[in-house]
Amino acid sequence: MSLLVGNGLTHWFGRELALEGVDLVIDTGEHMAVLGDNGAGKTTLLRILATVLRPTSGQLEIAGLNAFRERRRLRHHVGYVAHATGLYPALTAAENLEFFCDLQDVSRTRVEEALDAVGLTRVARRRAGELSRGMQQRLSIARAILHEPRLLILDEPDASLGDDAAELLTQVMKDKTVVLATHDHALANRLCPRTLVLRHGRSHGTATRLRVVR
Amino acid sequence: MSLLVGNGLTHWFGRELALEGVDLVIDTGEHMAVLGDNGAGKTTLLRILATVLRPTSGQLEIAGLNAFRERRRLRHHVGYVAHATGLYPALTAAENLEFFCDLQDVSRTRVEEALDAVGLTRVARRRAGELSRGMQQRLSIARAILHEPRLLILDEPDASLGDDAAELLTQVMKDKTVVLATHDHALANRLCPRTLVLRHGRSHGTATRLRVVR
Amino acid sequence: MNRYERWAAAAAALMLVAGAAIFLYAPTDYLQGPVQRIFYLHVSSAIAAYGCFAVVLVGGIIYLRTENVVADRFARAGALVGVVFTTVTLVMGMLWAKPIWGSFWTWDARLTSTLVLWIIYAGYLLVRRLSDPGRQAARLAAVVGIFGFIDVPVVHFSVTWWRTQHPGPIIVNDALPAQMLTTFFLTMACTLVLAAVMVWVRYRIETLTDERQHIAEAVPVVAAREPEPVP
Amino acid sequence: MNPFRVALAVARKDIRSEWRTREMVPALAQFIVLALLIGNFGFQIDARNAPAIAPGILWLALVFAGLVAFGRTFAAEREQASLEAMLMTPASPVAIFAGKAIAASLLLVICEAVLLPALTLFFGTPFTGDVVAAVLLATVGMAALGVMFAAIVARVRARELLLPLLTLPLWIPFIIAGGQAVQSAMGLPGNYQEAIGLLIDFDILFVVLTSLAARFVLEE
Amino acid sequence: MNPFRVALAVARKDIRSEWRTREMVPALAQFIVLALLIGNFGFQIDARNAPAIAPGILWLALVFAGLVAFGRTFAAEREQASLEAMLMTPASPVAIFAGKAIAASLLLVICEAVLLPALTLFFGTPFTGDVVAAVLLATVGMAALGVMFAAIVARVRARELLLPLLTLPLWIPFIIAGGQAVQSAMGLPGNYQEAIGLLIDFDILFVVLTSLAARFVLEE
Ligand code: HEM
Ligand SMILES: Nc1ncnc2c1ncn2[C@@H]1O[C@H](COP(=O)(O)OP(=O)(O)OP(=O)(O)O)[C@@H](O)[C@H]1O
Ligand SMILES: Nc1ncnc2c1ncn2[C@@H]1O[C@H](COP(=O)(O)OP(=O)(O)OP(=O)(O)O)[C@@H](O)[C@H]1O
Ligand SMILES: [Mg+2]
Ligand SMILES: [Mg+2]
Repeated sequence: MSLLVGNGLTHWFGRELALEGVDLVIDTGEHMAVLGDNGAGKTTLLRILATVLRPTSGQLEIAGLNAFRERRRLRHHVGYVAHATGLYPALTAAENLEFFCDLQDVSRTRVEEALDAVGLTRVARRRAGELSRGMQQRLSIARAILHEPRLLILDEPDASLGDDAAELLTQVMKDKTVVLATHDHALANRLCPRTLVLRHGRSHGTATRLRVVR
Repeated sequence: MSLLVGNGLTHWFGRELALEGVDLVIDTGEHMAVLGDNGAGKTTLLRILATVLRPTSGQLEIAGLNAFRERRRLRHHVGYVAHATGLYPALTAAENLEFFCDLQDVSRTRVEEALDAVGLTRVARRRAGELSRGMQQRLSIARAILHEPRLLILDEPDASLGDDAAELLTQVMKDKTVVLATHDHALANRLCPRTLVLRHGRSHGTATRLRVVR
Repeated sequence: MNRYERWAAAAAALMLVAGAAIFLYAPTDYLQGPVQRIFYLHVSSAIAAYGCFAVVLVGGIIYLRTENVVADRFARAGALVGVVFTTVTLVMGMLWAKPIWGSFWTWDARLTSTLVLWIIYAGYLLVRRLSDPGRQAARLAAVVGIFGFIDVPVVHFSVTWWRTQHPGPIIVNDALPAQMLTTFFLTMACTLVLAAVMVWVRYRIETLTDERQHIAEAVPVVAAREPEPVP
Repeated sequence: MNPFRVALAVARKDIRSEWRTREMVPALAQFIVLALLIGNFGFQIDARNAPAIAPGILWLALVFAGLVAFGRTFAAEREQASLEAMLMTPASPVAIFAGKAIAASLLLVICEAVLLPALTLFFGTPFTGDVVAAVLLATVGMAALGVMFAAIVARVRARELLLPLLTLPLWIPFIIAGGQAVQSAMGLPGNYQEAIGLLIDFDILFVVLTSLAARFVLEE
Repeated sequence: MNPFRVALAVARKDIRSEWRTREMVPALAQFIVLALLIGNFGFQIDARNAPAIAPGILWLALVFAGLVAFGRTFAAEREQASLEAMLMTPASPVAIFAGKAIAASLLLVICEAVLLPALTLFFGTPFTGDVVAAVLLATVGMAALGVMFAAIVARVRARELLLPLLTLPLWIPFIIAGGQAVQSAMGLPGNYQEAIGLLIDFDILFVVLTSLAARFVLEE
């Protein structure tokens, strides 16, 4: 069964065409990597899939819901790791997660589990603003999985992550449907059976096969 | 001849010991990679070497000058790529570089060369704020090499860079003394004959050999 | 008792002596009555505050030239103690103003400039609190402290430069009876000792805080020279 | 999904951040004192005209302190890109909004707790329950509006500039009605009851309107 | 290393950024008009007392506009982390400083170009060369101080709040002397020459002092 169906996703930034008619279908439990050069449109696509950005045109359905009209209902099911971490620097790592537990309406016991999953248990009581770049990235991943979303959108989650990036991500992605953008081909191959290659905003590679599948 | 000699570099962030007595000697023309887990102290060390941050204690000599007292004179010789790109979003890529040409007192003809070196010629007239994360990283690298510094400090320069990261960096690092922090061991091995491993702020690996050398 | 506590006790005892002189020795003013006794502490603490801010100024200049943390710690201590004494002057003045002028406050040059003085150095303390401890905080604060000192002469000369409701200089004009003058100089000496002791104790506290935060005196660029606690 | 829990969590987070960094409260308090000072320089005040001028200064100080406090509340979220993260959760925008408004108005109330006694001290104007009631009533509506516009301008560049521009026109009713109420509470002629009634009406109007608008402001 | 070239480059960059985004100018101008409006509401103004109150409003508006304009100038650099990049170059801090001061005071001058005619329009006060000269002279010193403290608070948390706190006390001389000059230029009794002389003295004093301090403020 397909969890996510995107259709002709196109986005213009002013006169700049960032994404041009991308179609994609992602099945439940599938892991898909998005590859492409700098400026190919990966972030733009992922922001659309995470319902943070509305495309200029195109349709998107997630879990059978219209992703633009029923955004609020979808948000229980979507986790998103963006380029910017979006943490509160004055709060400790644990307090950051506790706050998002409240907003997500999940039990605070999830905090410890999430911290453990990303290997930050040791610095749980340190302020987020004082963590190193890689630690902040981990915390941002922890926040995205707090509510155990069915769909996980990861935009370069490996950025600044240490040697254990692959194991950490494998663990995090287990049992979830994942769209992952990265520049690390080895990592993409290891984590994702399927790959979408973007070039100048158009989909290539598996994506061409996708058109037929749809 | 050694270009950079650091001695007992130690930095405390409040009560957090980020760097503890790191000694290092880097010869002219040498390329050294700094590796380590998240929070190992790589960024802290590199900021000190770039004379952006003054350590709590320790000495640092670059090109025979005291790096703390004669910072201004040194800055002709040091280029630094930080975690944050520090670009002006409202200016175009070319304008950003032109501005730094003026501050560095180098000819504006360097702009085109630098843009070309990082593969941004095509987007030279686009605003920096509208570039993708990888493009901004490239622009930040271009700025660091504008004045052809003898010493180049690169903090995860490969972050978000596309497939051509290795070639690009090889090109950029040619004929320069380089300290490069990264999480990509393969890249480090390919670019740098020597490696310094940090663990909890202390140097391991080659660094231990360094103590003897000094 | 360690030596800090001994000094503090001695300073407190001196203040009691001054208090005794103020209430027992000094004559009652025949126009204003007993409320005039506020005068002694009011003026002494203003002068003590000037002294503290001079420490901030000198400490700041030395710090900018040598990066010597000792100077910076004295500056910090001076700012805090100076704000305390400025507060005393303000409060005493307001308590005095109510019966004499009929209101706690008027906006004349002396009062306003004193309030501004308080604000400037409170701002100095805020800069310290709101920046990460270390060299940068010390440098920024030193600049604030140096610029802030401009207000000290303004406060002092405000009564001669502008027409104020606040009385003008009476001590230098020899307008006081001898007993009052003696009491005043005694109070001033005791207050200055108290201020010096407070700066010194505070300096110790700042040193301990710095040690906890690993702001070492390890690498002074030039050999340390300590500023006087009170010039 | 309990909106009260969300609002509380948001307010608690803001207050905790403030408590940790102690950025706003001490500075805001002193900022108020400073506003008093400039007010004084601009307009020669004496015991005679104090009740006429003091309310003006009160409102000027409150308006500028409020602009800073409300501006900061969303600007901080925006700088950290945490606004996007917060909106990615299923929490209701109205609840998020209410939480931020509660935290910001708490700050403003603290300002008032400094400002009102300071006015009494410096200008000799009375400090009565009537004055306090008028100021607090005005705070409610001003907070609702201020936080809404702060949310709008946080998405825009140059928020420091746009915020006063958008907020002040809609604060004017509160400034006028509040000013009247305070003036009459301070002994000038004027109908206190009527002004307070107006304030309450405006409060209800703008709290309802901003709650309705919250959903549209805090999206995408 | 030519410091003039650096100062010019910095000023040009700031002005160009402003021109591109048009963040500050229109908003600042309208902000000024709004300040006039509030001033109007706070204090019943008529033809009789206009020359006494108009200068107060002029300075209040200028002070707040200045705080915003100067605050923004380094805050933007800080947010973008470009301050660090700029300080990594061998360019002299004094030159960087001067460049930022030039760009920021240009903004303030634009404000004044709106504010002065507006005052004439609303309050009927005269709009003469004397008034303009006084205001411009005050701008110089205020810009030097404002940019210096903006650089200081950019390194500190809660900069929006600390900036007025630090800057206003040292702006007071300009407010007083400028206020006197404007009042006497508008026909109230007062010695215009003397006030202008004071302004020039203060300008020289603070421009020299801030140039000396620039090196310490823009480091690390
Ligand atoms: C809040 C109100 C007041 C403030 C802030 C204030 C401030 C000061 C300051 C700072 C000084 C020290 C000046 C110097 O030596 O440089 C001073 C001195 C003095 N004050 Fe006040 N004052 C206040 C109210 C009063 C009142 C109500 C009186 C009595 C009518 C008064 C009488 C004096 C006298 C006699 C001196 C000594 C003048 C001299 O000989 O130097 N003050 N005041
Ligand atoms: N401003 C700060 N305040 C307090 N602690 C800090 C600060 N910056 C860094 N640290 C701490 O210093 C240590 C070293 O951090 P640093 O950024 O140097 O690590 P890093 O090796 O660069 O890590 P990463 O690979 O994640 O970038 C970490 O424990 C971090 O939490
Ligand atoms: N806010 C914006 N305004 C204008 N153009 C934009 C904006 N954001 C992105 N773009 C443009 O859209 C294109 C796609 O950008 P996007 O960020 O999606 O690339 P990306 O594949 O994520 O690149 P990277 O690997 O560098 O992160 C780029 O050409 C970029 O310049
Ligand atoms: Mg991207
Ligand atoms: Mg790092």
